[in-house]
Amino acid sequence: MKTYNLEETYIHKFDPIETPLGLETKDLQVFYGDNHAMYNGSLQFPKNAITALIGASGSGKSTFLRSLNRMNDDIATVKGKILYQDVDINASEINVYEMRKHVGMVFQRPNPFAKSIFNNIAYPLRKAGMKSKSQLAERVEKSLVQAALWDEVKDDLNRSALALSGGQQQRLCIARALAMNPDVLLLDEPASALDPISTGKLEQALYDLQKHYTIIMVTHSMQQASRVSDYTAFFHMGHILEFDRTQRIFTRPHIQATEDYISGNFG
Amino acid sequence: MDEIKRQLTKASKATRQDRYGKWIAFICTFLIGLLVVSIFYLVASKGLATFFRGHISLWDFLTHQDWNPGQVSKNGVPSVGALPMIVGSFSVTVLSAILATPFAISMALFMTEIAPKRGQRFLQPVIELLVGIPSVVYGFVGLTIIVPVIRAIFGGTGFGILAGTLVLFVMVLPTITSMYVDSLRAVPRFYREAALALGATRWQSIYKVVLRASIPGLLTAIIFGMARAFGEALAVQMVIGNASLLPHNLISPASTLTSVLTTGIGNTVMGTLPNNALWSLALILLLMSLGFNLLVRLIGRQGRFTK
Amino acid sequence: MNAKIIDKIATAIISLLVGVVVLILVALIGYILFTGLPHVSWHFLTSPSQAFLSGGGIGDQLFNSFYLLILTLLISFPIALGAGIYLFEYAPKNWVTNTIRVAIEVLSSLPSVVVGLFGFLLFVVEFQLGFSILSGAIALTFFNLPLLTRSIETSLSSVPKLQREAGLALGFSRWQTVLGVIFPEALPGILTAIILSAGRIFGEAAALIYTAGQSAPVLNFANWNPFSPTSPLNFMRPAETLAVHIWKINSEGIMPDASAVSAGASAVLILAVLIFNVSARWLGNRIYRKVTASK
Amino acid sequence: MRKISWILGVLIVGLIGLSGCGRRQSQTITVVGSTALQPLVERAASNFQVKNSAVNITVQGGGSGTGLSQVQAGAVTIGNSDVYAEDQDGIKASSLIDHKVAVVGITPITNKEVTVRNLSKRQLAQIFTGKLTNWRQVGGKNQKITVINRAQGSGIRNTFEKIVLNGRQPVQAQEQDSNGTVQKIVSATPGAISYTSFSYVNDQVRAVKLDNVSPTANHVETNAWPIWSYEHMYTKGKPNAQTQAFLNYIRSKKMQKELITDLGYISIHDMQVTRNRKGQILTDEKGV
Repeated sequence: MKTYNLEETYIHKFDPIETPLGLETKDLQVFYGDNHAMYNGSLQFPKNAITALIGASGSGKSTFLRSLNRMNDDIATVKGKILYQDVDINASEINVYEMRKHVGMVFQRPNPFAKSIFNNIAYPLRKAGMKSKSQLAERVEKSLVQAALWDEVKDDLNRSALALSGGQQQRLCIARALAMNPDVLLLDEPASALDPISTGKLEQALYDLQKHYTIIMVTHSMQQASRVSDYTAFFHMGHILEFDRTQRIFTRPHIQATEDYISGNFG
Repeated sequence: MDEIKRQLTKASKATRQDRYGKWIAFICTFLIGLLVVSIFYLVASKGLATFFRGHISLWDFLTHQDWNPGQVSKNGVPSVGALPMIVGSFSVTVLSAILATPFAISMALFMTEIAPKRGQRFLQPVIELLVGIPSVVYGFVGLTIIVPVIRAIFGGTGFGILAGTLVLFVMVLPTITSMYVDSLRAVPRFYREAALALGATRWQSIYKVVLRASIPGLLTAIIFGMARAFGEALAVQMVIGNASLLPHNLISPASTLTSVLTTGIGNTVMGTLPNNALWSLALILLLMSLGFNLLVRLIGRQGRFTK
Repeated sequence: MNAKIIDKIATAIISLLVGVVVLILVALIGYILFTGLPHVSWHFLTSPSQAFLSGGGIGDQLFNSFYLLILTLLISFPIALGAGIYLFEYAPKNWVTNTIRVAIEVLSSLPSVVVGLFGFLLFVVEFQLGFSILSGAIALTFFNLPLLTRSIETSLSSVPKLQREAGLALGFSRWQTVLGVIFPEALPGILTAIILSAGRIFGEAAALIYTAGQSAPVLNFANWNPFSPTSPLNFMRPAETLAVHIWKINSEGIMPDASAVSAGASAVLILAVLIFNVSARWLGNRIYRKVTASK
Repeated sequence: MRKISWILGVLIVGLIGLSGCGRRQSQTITVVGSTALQPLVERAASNFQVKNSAVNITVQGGGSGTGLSQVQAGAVTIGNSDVYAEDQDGIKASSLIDHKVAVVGITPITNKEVTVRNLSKRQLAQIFTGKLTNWRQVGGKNQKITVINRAQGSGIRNTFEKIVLNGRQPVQAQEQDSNGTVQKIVSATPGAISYTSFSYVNDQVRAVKLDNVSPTANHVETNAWPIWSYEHMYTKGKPNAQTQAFLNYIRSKKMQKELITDLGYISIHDMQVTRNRKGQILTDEKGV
């Protein structure tokens, strides 16, 4: 593998007045025991836009993403600030359970609960205090529509979610996350286990969603990043080397490493 | 900002629930811990009294062969030699575990890998039934079937370690099998799929991937199986002969720590030497079990390194 | 050698070993049922036992077995579940936790007579619970906890980690995630653990001799006041279970038909275990289907 | 889920408390000890309770040692024992009162294939001390003798060793606790010899004559058959009225006749001799 100067970076900065931010990290560092997995994570995620995190396996992008709603709390030490509406949600006094309702997450492999399709969405809502049946039904429908799954499942909502195809399961997981009304949605390679048709549907759903949500997604596929996202960050060996508009990254990157990666000359 | 900050920092139902939940779960574990400590304390305090108040030397206890704590022998102290029982317990436990393990592995593989549907439907209830048969019945069946068969084949009385091993084999099999089945199920599906996708045969996928991934589970299963064998009394007592003699072969009458303990405990008075000597046997049993446990864990750790 | 041939040989060996086990089991269970069932009749199942006359039944013992089983599970399952959850979800990964695990495993090797004596000294004598079903249930709980706790922990951890993350990412507390998401999926494994421990409760004798006792006052099945000494529901009464009865008949029984009663009781015990297992599994599957909505 | 377990918890605790109160109101007699004596006392207790419904009698086994130590500790009302309290280590016999309730006869039994029908007391002792090891030596066929002894400290072994072995050390052999198990093992093992109470002799095993005296109740009553012992029920100090009534009931002529003979015991009223702890026979004194 070619060695790159990890000090040489280009991170685009926004003016928060001009471009409202959905989430911002300042100097985020992640340690697994003695292993320093993420170094200088400072990024701004514009509101109601999709940001893609790209990079090779082990570049730290998933670690970074999972730190954003503190899913790494049990296994890693995360230092630095994560600002959500000017509140540092990485602070120890934060109620992580409440915070995760604002910053939702969807994982690489679809992980629906072993419950019916309806209950996959309604169960967390009930637990969050929503009791009215009509309200529940309304919210289930709305989020399934948003995730572009409604038409496929509306006739058998009482079927087990495990009977759905992989792509449907993944969209169900997105619908489940959306039902909690988050502001920020984190997606960890949501399409990696899916076939092209399902991927297409998923991307369409994401495209519609970005009007209302700040979406941050990790992806392996550069085509996907370029198709779907507005902004792209390039990760390499635990460092964020470049962050800019997707269009710019995929046409005239500032950094040699980014150039090599997107042109496939990497390693 | 203040509103959202308040919302994100105040305790919610979830945090309270988590705190209560953690406490409830902790109290349950603490209860078990308390139980373990108090049972160990009881056994240790009574078991050690043999040496501290009864003035029996620990060395004699571990190496002498005469078990007669109720009577004073020639040299002025009661003979409390537990060696025959230690050897007996050790032999039946290890032998039955060794014998049962390949069968248990086969059963578990059959139920999870080879014929999950049929195996599950048929073998599962059978295993569960076996657990429910009382020890006495096992002992009785052993006495009427296994002992005469051994006597016919090998001569002697038929009572002995071999008969004890065979009975224990059937008794520990369900424990090892069912616990191992659980850990085989815990091996993620895609491990197997990955191996099969690489062109491995079913056996290669089982041997190279599934078995290796489930080694810690297998060891736990064996530990619990041996624990069952250690603690079993009524069945073993009927077929092993229950004679505190050092066994010279597998078919001469022998005894185990548990069988001597169970036979004698009702006939002795608490606080006296004969009674304490029996508790010493229980203490030895616990220490042996602990030793086995640590040994098996050590083997497990080494196995993981060589993988 | 060719990998395919090895595959065939290995499968054959496994099937052979399974065959041997099945043969042993079928022979064993067949033997017990064959020698026992001829003695089983409606009279045998419903009438009280006799100490030294022939014609005694096992009605009270059968009821006691089930009652003790239910009471024991009511006490031990919540504790084992809590401890299993603690070890699975909350316990820090350090030497203390490992020590607890080892201690639990070592505890399970205690001879049941020691557990029985412990229960006797502590509950029957010290806490003055007397020889009672309750004392017996507590002793059996001790006896049961190690295996049940470990099996519950194993079942919980066999649920894919992703499920846990799914719950947490939705803002569930860890407790909620374990109980609401992981527990329902681990249900089949936990059910197996319960059924296995139920089997041991049914079959246990030595731990009960000193706690629940080995004599059964005749029960009056018309009396459902739990405080009356002859009421079946009273759990402060001494109670002899089926396994204890079998043990007693075999060791000191002097009724003329002792061997017939013993054989019959063993057969009934096996059938009772079978009935319990089948119904527990049926119920468990229904619950499982209900919560998972799978058909 | 949690609610259910709370409710259950409260329910259980409540019931324990309530039934605990309920229990203390009636008079309870707890009898623990010898498993050999248990069926007799159990049966007597249930008969007794029919007439005295205010008394609640619990009868349990656990062994003579347990019975004696628990009655001494005051944990139970009566301790059943096959042995004299004086002969049991760790028991202060002076604090206990002995109530002899029955006599039990003990006989050597052999496997049915053994052809020897009669043994002298000396031969029996030599077999159990390991001096004689083949049935040929006592007139039987050429077959090894398999000795099955009884559990150390048990009442039956104490009696047997005192009367037959005269304090000599028995050979190390298989040991079994219960009469039933001994009976099964002897019937299943060729060349086996052991000893049980009379009531466990059935058609699966053969009782052996001793010096040409057959093991019958009549021979025990005159001490012609010397291997027998008393069954004791011990109380700590003087028993209270209810307990005394129960003990009297067991020792009453009617009860002894009805139950003791059924169970294979010998009534204390039928004994023509008495024997003290040291084994001396006192013929002049009747009763206990």
